[in-house]
Amino acid sequence: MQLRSRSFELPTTSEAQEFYHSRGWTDGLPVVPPTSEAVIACLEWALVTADQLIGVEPVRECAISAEKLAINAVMAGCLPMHFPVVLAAWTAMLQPEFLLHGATASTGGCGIFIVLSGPVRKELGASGEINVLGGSDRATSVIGRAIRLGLINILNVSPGAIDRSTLGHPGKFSYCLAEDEEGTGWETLGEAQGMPDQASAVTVLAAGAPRQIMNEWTTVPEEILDTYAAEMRANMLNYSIWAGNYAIVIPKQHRDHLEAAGWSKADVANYIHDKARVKRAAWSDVGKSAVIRGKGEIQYSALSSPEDLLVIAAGGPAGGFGAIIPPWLGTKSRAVTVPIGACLDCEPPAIRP
Amino acid sequence: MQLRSRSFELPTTSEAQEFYHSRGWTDGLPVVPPTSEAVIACLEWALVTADQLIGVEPVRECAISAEKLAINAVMAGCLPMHFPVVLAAWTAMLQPEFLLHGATASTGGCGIFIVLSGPVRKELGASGEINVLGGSDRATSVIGRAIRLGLINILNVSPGAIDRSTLGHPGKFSYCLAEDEEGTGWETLGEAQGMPDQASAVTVLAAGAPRQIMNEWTTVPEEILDTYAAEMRANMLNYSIWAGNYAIVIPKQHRDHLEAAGWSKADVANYIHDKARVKRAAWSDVGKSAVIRGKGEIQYSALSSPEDLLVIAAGGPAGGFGAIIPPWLGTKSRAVTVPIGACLDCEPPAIRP
Amino acid sequence: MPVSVLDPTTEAVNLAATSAARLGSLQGTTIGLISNGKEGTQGFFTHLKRLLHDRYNVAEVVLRTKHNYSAPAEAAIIDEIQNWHAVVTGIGD
Amino acid sequence: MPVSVLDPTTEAVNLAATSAARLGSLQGTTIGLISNGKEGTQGFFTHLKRLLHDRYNVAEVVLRTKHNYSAPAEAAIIDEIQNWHAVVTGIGD
Repeated sequence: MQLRSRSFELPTTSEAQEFYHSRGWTDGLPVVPPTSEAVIACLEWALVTADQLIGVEPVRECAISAEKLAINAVMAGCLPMHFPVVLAAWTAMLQPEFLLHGATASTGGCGIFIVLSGPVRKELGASGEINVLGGSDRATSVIGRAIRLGLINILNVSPGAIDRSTLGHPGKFSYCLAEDEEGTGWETLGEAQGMPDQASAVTVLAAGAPRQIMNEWTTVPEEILDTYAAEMRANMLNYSIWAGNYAIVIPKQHRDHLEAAGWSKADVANYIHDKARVKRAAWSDVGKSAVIRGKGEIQYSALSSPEDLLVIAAGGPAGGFGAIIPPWLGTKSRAVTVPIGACLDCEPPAIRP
Repeated sequence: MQLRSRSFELPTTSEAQEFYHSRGWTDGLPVVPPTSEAVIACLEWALVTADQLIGVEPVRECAISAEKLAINAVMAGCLPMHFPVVLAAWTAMLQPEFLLHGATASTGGCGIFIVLSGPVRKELGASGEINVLGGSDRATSVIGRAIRLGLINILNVSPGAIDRSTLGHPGKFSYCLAEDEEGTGWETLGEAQGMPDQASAVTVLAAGAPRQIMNEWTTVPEEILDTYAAEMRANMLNYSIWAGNYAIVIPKQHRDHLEAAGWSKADVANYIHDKARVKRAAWSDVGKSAVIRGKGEIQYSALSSPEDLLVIAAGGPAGGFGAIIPPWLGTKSRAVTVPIGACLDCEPPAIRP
Repeated sequence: MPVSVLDPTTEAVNLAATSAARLGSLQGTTIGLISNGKEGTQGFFTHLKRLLHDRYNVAEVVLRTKHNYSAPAEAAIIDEIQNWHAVVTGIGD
Repeated sequence: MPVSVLDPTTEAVNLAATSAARLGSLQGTTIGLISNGKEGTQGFFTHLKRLLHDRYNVAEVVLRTKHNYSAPAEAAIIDEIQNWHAVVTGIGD
């Protein structure tokens, strides 16, 4: 396979390491030097050619090739088996409704939250359990980081360049999780988002940092979910009132109570949709009286519809915790789900003799 | 300098990379292979011997040497100049009031939030501005990660081993920032925590993920701070009601209004101390009626005293955002600040001819 | 051992574009203003519109507002640009 | 090129400690229960205390509660252990 990228000769791997840092081509952490061999291995595993166009970032009219994504994936620590997920995540991010330029340039400072659904999780050894939002396994760690390095290098989303985040949050280093599908009777997030049953899929959401909640004092579904809804209301009042795709991560201790009571993901979403509402007048409690402007009775909902809530089953077995993952900017950037490796009109390559 | 750690011979650096991953000695991301040469360079830069005892983790009675910290720092991507900060951060984390075992084992799933104050920030090229919580520069990125790798390898704080986080958060990858001291007239966090004026210092806090707030509609200090206080109340009600060391990160847009009005860090802390209070009765709004138990009139404060608030000046120049960084567990784990390189009874090494 | 490594950045140059010819004068021209839609642009563009009329004798000032301040302008606005002699855009907060 | 790299983990073994001799019987003994202080331990240890008295004829059951469930037991509790024939501790939630 022929690659088109410029190459550089460095005397040692540690000098290669410093070369990338000195050019501003990293997130500050060590990278794996991207050799042709490693990059080609990624491309071959994913059955794509180097020049395959994965998409175009529309604002800056930047065409994004499989080759550049593979170089950044190798740098992030990806093995070839991780690369199809990186490709799928970028395919999703390049859908217009994701609004990639806005999400990555904004002072709002979001990260790209990535959820893996279906068999690919097991194939990659991704864990949906303990420490699922803080680095639970190699696969989710490197996939999340591959997205960040690709943004930095391909789209110049470095702090002070395109990235103008006032604060940002640590999910920018890596913000990828797998659902704990073995620990739940619920449908997968991919299925809930319209993918075929049992297909592997990846969902991307431009998102803030997780806001953790705790309720260890009830087994009643409504009461458990009231804590999640309260946290969404807090985000609406203190951060941004606009409706959008929220994600909620429900670990096993809470989930067991919900499932035992017969609640589905859709039931959860319906309940939250009803409860995550605030009136504009409540801005007076949070320092924002200046913008009520006589319209205090207007009610706002965190979700335009129940389907806008991404309900995620993940987390360790013990602890009455959960998390809200807020959207970057209301409905202007949408969660996007795409299947992984579901190539319906292509054939596998001929096996070489 | 003589090192005591076991060494391993690997055929190539990429096989060394896989060796560390296969043993579970990483956070999933690539590491720099820790050679004796690189480790000794860190130790020499920090003027410590390999066997210097940095502290003992009391619950598991684990003695922690400079050598093991240096090995993990190299793996995280640290250069020798970063290592004194890593040593200082560990010194702080090993003070009994930090409660390291609890903080790293808990299902609560906190990260180690690290703040650099004083001249060391500039010496290391650390930035306190754009994307300050999401990876703004190499120094803060690798220092934050060195802490996590040290926990994983020295104290076995891996997910499913000692780390039992239900969810964790991405700050576990790296959660270190420098203050924007050049962009403020305020005292540094180190000074506020009792360090000598203009000394370099590091502060550690066992903390949850940042909770971002926004208020772009006022220039009145009280109104700006009301939004921060509201977010602290939300954390108290939805997550944990116990008082502890909260940190708040105030970027320049908000800070300029506060400073122009003559507010100091102490004024900010006093105001927040008054406002970040909730009554137990408010649990009825967030799914926790079951634990009010007739004591609804009891009032709780987020801060035992104004001094418990860590006020941090950092963030990009534009955007009416700010962040609350909540404590892991009330007053059971305290923020600790130590000076860096303030060696009062030692002399610099003789210059070799 | 020497290692050969690859450039992770975008090397392709964007399609060539040339700047339009500069206007000799604003007198009698039609000028478009494209707001990104943020609230702070209202006062700014209102003032700019007045200046263009009063000080530079611009014939017409057309104000258009993007629907989404983080996305490119809608096609209808882009199409309209050909009717203008010059356009002012940028970010506003 | 071969590379020689170092072990990042704790290699030192902790101080040797041996288990105490097992009790032949609980009859007439004093047993300490150390709660980590979490609410859920109250009912559990109350029930355990009753079992130890009723079923095993334990002479005395001493219940102590740690001040901080994430820290080692206070020195005063550790000192008291030598007065007991056996101690039950662990995590409770």
